[in-house]
Amino acid sequence: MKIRILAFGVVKEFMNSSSLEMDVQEAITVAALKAEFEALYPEIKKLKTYLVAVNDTYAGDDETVDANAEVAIIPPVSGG
Amino acid sequence: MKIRILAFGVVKEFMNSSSLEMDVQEAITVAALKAEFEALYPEIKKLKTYLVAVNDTYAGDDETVDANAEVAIIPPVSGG
Amino acid sequence: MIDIKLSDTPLDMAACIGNAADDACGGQVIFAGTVRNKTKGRRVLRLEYECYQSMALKEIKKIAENAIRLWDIRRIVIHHRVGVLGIGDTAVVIVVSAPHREAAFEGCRYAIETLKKTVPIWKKEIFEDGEEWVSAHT
Amino acid sequence: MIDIKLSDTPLDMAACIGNAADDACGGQVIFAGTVRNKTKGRRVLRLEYECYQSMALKEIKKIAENAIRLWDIRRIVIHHRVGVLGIGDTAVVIVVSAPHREAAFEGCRYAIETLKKTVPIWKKEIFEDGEEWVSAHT
Repeated sequence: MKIRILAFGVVKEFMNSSSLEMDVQEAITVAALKAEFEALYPEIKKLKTYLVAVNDTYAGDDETVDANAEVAIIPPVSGG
Repeated sequence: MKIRILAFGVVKEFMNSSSLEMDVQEAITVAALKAEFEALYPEIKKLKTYLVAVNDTYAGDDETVDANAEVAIIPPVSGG
Repeated sequence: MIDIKLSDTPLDMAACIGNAADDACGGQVIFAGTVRNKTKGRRVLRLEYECYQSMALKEIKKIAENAIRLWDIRRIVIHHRVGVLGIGDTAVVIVVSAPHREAAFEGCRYAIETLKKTVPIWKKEIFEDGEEWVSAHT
Repeated sequence: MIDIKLSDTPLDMAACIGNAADDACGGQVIFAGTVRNKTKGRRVLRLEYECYQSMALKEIKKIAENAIRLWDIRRIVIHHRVGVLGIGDTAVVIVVSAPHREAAFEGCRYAIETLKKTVPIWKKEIFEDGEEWVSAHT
């Protein structure tokens, strides 16, 4: 299935794009998605940490992602 | 010697005046002054507590008061 | 920078905030004390504040100086109102500006807590059915 | 009452304060985060904020709801700026109104601490000699 991944901040910068379409297996877990993303963009491993949000909510590694989900890569936040 | 005592808040109210002239012995201590004031105005003893300021500064019981000092009776403060 | 004031006219919050602006500061914490419509369930009509002016200014100045000494604070503004205040009116504004927010929070809280303990200002609450000097009696 | 906003135009501090006014409240604590002219000694020219808008609003709302649940708070306003900010500009305003000041201080501090940890907003510092996404790298 194809999923759309949103990028922000430093991630958007090294991706050179604010979003990405990735072709992944059905019902992929967040952990597996992170591994595929890291393979595509090794720069992400230089970050202090990063999280994944699914449908506007922080998602744990075991959660699965379906095709309609809005997925976002969340580098360390720095609001305020 | 005569000293002038300033009154505020609840003290001013029960004294019915914002100041008082008291005739006291030379170099009276704050403690002795409080005793004389309490004798004149027993209502002060109903307060939760009260302090004495000499020349704009909180004064301890052992301090002495001279004739030119500005003395004030400070009932519990409630600013803010 | 210290800016202190006792005022018998309404406090100007915007001016207080402006006076504390500082390009080297990343955080500003402001406390505004306002007149509540009720005290322990009794309806308040108004408050009357009075102060021992010379000493109050001296004690407020001490608080501001101590805050700057105790925390990494660059500016502190403390303005207190006196006279008759209605519901919703602002009795005190404290603005603390610091390079980092922790100092601003700590300094601001210290200032209001200490002000309430040491500064010779008194308020009388006027209720529908009586009046009372706050904190005077147990 | 909760009032939250992400804004690409300057924040209106007076409006934030006004929106939090409440006759049942005796204390209002305000935090304003402003752009500092230096970070670790390096001169800052400007900041650029961006956010994941839908999620940021959701996370800010959670903070406001939690603050009201955890403390006796009646109103909370959280406005955050996005876009390009110059030195001295206000990036965030948080106003918390409560019957008593302790809750207002605790709630306001909780709100800014949590916002800095959970809300998907990012800032890039632009220095004279480079730029950096704050907190991104160790």
